[in-house]
Amino acid sequence: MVEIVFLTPFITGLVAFFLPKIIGRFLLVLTGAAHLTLSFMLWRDQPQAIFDQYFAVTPEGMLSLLVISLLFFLISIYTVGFLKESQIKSEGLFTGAMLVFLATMTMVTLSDHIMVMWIAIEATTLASAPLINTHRSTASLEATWKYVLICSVGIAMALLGSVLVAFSMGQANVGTPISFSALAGVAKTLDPVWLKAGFVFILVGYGTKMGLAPMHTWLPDAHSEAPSPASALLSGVLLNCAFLGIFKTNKIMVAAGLEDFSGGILMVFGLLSILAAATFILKQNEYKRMLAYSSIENMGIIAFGTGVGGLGVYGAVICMLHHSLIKSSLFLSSGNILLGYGDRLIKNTGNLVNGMPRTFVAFFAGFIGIAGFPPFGLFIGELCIIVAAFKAGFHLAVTVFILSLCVIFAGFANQIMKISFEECNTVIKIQEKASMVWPQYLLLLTSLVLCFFIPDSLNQTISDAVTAIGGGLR
Amino acid sequence: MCQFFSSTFIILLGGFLSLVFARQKKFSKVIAVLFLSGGCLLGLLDAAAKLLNPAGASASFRYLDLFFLSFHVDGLSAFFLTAIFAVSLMAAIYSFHYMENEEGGIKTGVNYFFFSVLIASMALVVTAANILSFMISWEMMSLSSFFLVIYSHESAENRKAGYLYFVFTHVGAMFVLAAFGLIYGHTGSFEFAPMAGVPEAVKILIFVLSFIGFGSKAGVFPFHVWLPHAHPAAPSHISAVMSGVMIKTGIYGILRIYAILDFHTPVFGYITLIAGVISGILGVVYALGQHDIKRLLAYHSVENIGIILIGLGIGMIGAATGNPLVAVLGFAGGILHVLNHSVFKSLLFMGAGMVLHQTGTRSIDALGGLLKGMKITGTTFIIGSLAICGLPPFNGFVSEFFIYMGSFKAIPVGSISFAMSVFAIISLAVIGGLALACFTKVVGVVFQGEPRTKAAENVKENGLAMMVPMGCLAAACVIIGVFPKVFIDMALTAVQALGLDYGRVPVEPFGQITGNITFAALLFFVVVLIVMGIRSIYYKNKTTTKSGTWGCGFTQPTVKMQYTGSSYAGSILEFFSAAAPLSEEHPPIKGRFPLKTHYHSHVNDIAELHMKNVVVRPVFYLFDKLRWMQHGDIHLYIGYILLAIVLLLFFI
Amino acid sequence: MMFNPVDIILSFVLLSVLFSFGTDRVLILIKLLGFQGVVISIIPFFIGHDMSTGGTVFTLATLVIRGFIIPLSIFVAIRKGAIRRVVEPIVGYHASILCGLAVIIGATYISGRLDFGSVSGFKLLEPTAIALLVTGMFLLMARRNAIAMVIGYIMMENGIYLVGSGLSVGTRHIVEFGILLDVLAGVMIMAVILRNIKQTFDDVDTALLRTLKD
Amino acid sequence: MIQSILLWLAAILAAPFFSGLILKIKAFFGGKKGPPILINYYTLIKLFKKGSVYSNSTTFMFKLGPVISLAASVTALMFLPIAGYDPVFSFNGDVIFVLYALGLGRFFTIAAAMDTASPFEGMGAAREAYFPIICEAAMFMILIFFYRITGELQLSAYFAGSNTQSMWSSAGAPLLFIVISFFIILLTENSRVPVDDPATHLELTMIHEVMVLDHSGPDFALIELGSFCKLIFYSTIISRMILPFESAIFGFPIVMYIAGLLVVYVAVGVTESVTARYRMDKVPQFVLTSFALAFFATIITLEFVK
Repeated sequence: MVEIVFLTPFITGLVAFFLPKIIGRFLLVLTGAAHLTLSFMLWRDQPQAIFDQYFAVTPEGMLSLLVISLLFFLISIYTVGFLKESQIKSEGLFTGAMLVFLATMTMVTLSDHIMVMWIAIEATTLASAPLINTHRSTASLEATWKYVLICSVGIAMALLGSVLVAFSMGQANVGTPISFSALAGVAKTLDPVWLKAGFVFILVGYGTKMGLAPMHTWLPDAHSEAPSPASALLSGVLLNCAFLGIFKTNKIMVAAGLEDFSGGILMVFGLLSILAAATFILKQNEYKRMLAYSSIENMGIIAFGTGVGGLGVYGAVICMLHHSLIKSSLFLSSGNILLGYGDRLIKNTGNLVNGMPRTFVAFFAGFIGIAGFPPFGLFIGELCIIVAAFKAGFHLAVTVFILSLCVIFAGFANQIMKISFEECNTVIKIQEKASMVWPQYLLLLTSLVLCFFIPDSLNQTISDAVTAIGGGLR
Repeated sequence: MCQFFSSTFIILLGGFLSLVFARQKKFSKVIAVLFLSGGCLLGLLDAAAKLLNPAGASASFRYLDLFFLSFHVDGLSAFFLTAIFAVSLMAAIYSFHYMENEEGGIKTGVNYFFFSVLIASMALVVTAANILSFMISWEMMSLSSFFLVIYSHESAENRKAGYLYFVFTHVGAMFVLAAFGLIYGHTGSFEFAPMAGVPEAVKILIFVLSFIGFGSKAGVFPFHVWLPHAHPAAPSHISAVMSGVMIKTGIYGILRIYAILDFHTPVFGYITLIAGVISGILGVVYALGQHDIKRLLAYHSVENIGIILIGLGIGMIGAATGNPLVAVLGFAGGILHVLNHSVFKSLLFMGAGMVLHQTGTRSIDALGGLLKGMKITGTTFIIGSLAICGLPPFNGFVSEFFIYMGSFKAIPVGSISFAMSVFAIISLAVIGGLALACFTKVVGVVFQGEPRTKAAENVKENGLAMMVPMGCLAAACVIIGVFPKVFIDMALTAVQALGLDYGRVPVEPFGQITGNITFAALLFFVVVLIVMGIRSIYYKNKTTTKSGTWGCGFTQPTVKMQYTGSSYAGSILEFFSAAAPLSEEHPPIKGRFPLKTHYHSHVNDIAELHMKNVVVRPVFYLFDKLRWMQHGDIHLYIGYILLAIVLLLFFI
Repeated sequence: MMFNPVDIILSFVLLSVLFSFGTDRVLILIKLLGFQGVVISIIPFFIGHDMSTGGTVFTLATLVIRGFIIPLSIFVAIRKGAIRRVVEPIVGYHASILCGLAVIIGATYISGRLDFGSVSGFKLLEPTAIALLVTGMFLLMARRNAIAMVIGYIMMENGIYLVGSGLSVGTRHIVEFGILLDVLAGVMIMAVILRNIKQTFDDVDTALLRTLKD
Repeated sequence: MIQSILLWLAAILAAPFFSGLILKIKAFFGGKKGPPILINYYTLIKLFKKGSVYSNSTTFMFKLGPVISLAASVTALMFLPIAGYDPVFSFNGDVIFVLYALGLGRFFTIAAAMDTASPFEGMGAAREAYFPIICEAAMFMILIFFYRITGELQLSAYFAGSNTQSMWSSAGAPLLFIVISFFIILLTENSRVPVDDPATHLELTMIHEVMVLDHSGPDFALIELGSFCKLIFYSTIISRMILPFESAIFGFPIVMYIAGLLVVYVAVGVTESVTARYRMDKVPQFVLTSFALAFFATIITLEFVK
């Protein structure tokens, strides 16, 4: 019964292509709700998949699935308001693509077979391409072009990597299916050289999709050109999906006793991404691009934490969770700002606090969260990662990590202060409807609650996911 | 512990309710003030009780199934709690009338909300007993105070202040986190437990890191840059709390780390003492050059933090060289000065707030003659000034006296500590003299003489809720100054919490010292009374007439002729021009009968100057060099992917 | 064995690789693409997989898609918006040919180093696969013409497919078919984008697509 | 105890006389007859008889100024051993208290001056606030020196009984520097030439005199008395330092003490007669020399006292 979770949105998506606006919007929210309930049921009683050699319910996948469906539901509510305000030519395409996108991402989280995982991730690229090109402007076209081409090339590398990993099974155990779980089982017998090679290709491939520097180049363009709900989905959950691929592969590496190799590489890419983010956040002049770079930063943090291991992995998972919640809320708020001021440039915005007070609350709170302040959960994640890095003795790495975080914060805060408080005499073009601020509030509230209280069942899932690659408090 | 938590809960609840009822402005304000002051009072009683008969208390909560949030109250925490709750109580009462002519109920509600969060988080910071609870409350404190700093964000100046503060506090927190990370790395536990098997080099590194981190909160010299911007920006009751107690949490952090490290090396002492001396002298020098009364007070916080650090440094040296008396004198003096400074500094900020509230200006040279209109404000402000100058019989003198005693006792210890204590004593003397100059300037120019502008003319003071706290604090200055015994005992209780393994500190010598102080103070009062008596005898049935000031033969004196604050401080600043470059700007006088000209002077803070050149510019340069990476050419983007793979394949 | 058909056709593929380096015509590139597609998809017939009916069907489907549908879709895209059919090179043609030779030699060398040889009995299989991969990469990085880049991407895919089938990774046909469908869809979407680009800029020179940067 | 109190009173009462002596000396150098030796008493009595005129700008601070400054200096005298006899009161650390009490007096004098809104008095106040900063540094340097030698922190430990003699025996050479630097401090703190010229007639150049321009009648008398006491406080210390001799003969210490005082006051008078006032911006260097001397002395004591 697992497959139904991604089949539902797939079918509704195909239908939505041909539906008139109003029904399409309705269908969007409806599917979001249905998907949410379905994934909760899936989480409650973890059933066998029908095609169980391809699909399985894994803790880390479950975690991202929950995030995906919660985010999608709230975003779909926002989207209704958003579509009313903004005039999009082919709305049917937009809604349909959103739903298919959801379907593909769900498939990623549920797929256990290494090749199926690849198929799903490539599918997410294809499904999200139309979303980025919604505005039909030259810029959005260019963004789409870069997104599709770079990601496809990158993911092709991941395919090669998967092939190599499969090859590393050698003649020894031909019988075993090439599913992550099975591979992790026989990891010790795998040929380390081919495994390493496969990991490298997979890391670079899915890293491209995840936005690790230096393969991140498509990300700021795509995220800033896409309409805000789409950007929220892209950086909120799509990146997690890509990370999931790396995470599962890393699981195999750990099982094969190669965690030093994989961890080192992950940390290097993490640091590179954080540095890249710092470089471009410092003097950024478009707020959506800034948010995109901040996503790169957080992906870097997550990769770093995963590489550090131990408590760091816990931190990474926590970061992944909260980054999705907070960053998507930030993108939604930025959508309001874009509609309100009609301009992407920071210097043409300002005085948000009086202009759009309710958006301001969401936006600034989101910034606080993304900057790693309590009471938002990212704080705990970063703390765990830093502390774990010190414990593992990566002093130089963690120094770079901390310093670049400081630089990023300085740049980020500067821009946010400008947007929020600088004098500005633009007349706000929209009035803030409840449907366009409450989703953000709910997202932030979730993050706030999860910072102080995580229900035991969820906690169980998290710790399962973490211990799978040797994480946890040790 | 229960009482403590309930008090913090009441405070938070008050803030929350005032936000909920923000629409009914009056109501929300009443609720907020009631809850805040009530909670503070409760907490104050609890903390004081814990101090007077020492009893540790601790609580611990499971957190995310993986960690604990644990809190513990020992002597040190209790002492800081006393200061925090006392000042916050006063500030809360004060705010009732201070916030009255604020437009917009929402803003008031927001202000009270963050105010309550600030108080609560400060209280939690000083009771936190493991890394997680400490960092969470620490960051909450920074965050709430940031929002209070940008409370009036309409002026670009305040926005700059808020930004500076935000960045500094976050970077500082990162340093603290790094120190904690090192601790966790070596102990493997989140709890604040004495660290046995940690190598000493690491301990020194931890101390330095945390000293930078906490120093940036406390306003130690090179890291104080945010302070003179942020404190004037906030509303006065907030400035009182921030300058009075919030920056002290930095001191608390340093002490706590010192206690955790449990490693007595003179190096800590030298670091602390030198940092203290530098911040002390430069702080007061910069203060002397300010034209904005709240900025001036803010710089005096830097100075007093310096004095506190001098005391602690002496104490650390004593502890390291095995001189219990020196150690305890130094620590007790420093810790007591924490309380004293929080008392008189909040008093002074409240006075400045009253002046701002009634005249609408913070510029010293625009004021004058306020003492006639504002009897209570003026008198309490003068008492505060005397106290901050460390003059007897006020509280500032007591702590400085202890620090002096400690430093003198440290003279025979050894050659380096001799140099250190000479350093400490002379700088204390110089600081005292400069502070006296600075506050005679403030009192003389703001409260005495004749009003210099329209704003200062026939000003009255009103708002009972604003005057009562000032009265209480002024009374506290005198009481601590004359009867310091009980407060010294409190400080000693705090010192014992540092775990200097001296067991129970011998109280007798300190009892003697406090006795002497009390005696001297009373003696002085007696003499003053006698002299007054004589004077009144001689003035009995004499004619005293009023007339204009003697203009030394000049017949049309105007208020413009009065000595301004700038000229008052000018010659002293000249003496320190190396450390405080003075930039002046005045057009040359032209023609035989020059009509109008102006003069503007500004004292440059060398730390601020160098922060720009040494830190900000290089960072920008470095990252600008990297910006070509995102050039927009897809071919090279794909090249990056290939490059990454090829490079990685080498490592297989 | 003396007469080894696989190695012979693979040598043709290598030749086509060399061609694709040298040519300045999009059309020729497309034809080469089709040829390579056909060749690599018939390889499985020769490698001793179990040629069940399902396998046969699948292989034929692959042949159709790789050999005809994909090239045609691009061809159609060109037709639709009569695109100038010259690949604007960043690296000149002669240099490109030299690169091609270097690539082939390098590929042979590398595949000699990593001994896939044990898996499949064909000497040229792995060199060709690697050569295709690198050629794809080369076209992606060294041709300003968007179509040439897409073709490069497809060549890369072909290479990977060849590696996969060469290493005889025991995946189910259904999975491989899924992969194939993904590639197809990707190419379709790229074709659509190409058309959009053509319509907006009425050119497919990627030099026009460099506005988004920091 | 009783005799200490008597001595204390005596010192206060004798203070005006000695100050008068200075005037005499200056007159002598000027080849004039000069005012009567008891001139200060006459002035005080006259002032006490008069009423006062207060400026409209002034507040209670103006009236408080004289009181506190006088109270400060007489309190200071209470802790000072006069003629080597025990002081009235004494406790460990009283030196610090005394110095800070004098500081308190200064605060109120300045405040009283600022109260009048007169530009000249403000000018004087600024200088009064400036120079003593360096003086205090020098004072504490001297204190460190004394502490090095005696290991005590009270005036009685330095100047009572045979303590001063033992200081000479343990660290004679450095003590010479100390005496000189202390004399400089005396000149500065009591605003004598070459720092300040009490006899000048141009308010612009005054320090102490200009600050009390507006005081009149008994208030002014209190101020005068206060400054006399302050002067005798410092001179007592120096006189004890230069003539620390002890003997069983009755009254010998008193004689020694008076002799010392005479020397100091004559020295002051002579300095005032033979030197001119420094330019205001030269004064800090002058005061710094005293600090330098004290510092130097302390450093060499490191060698003397091990």
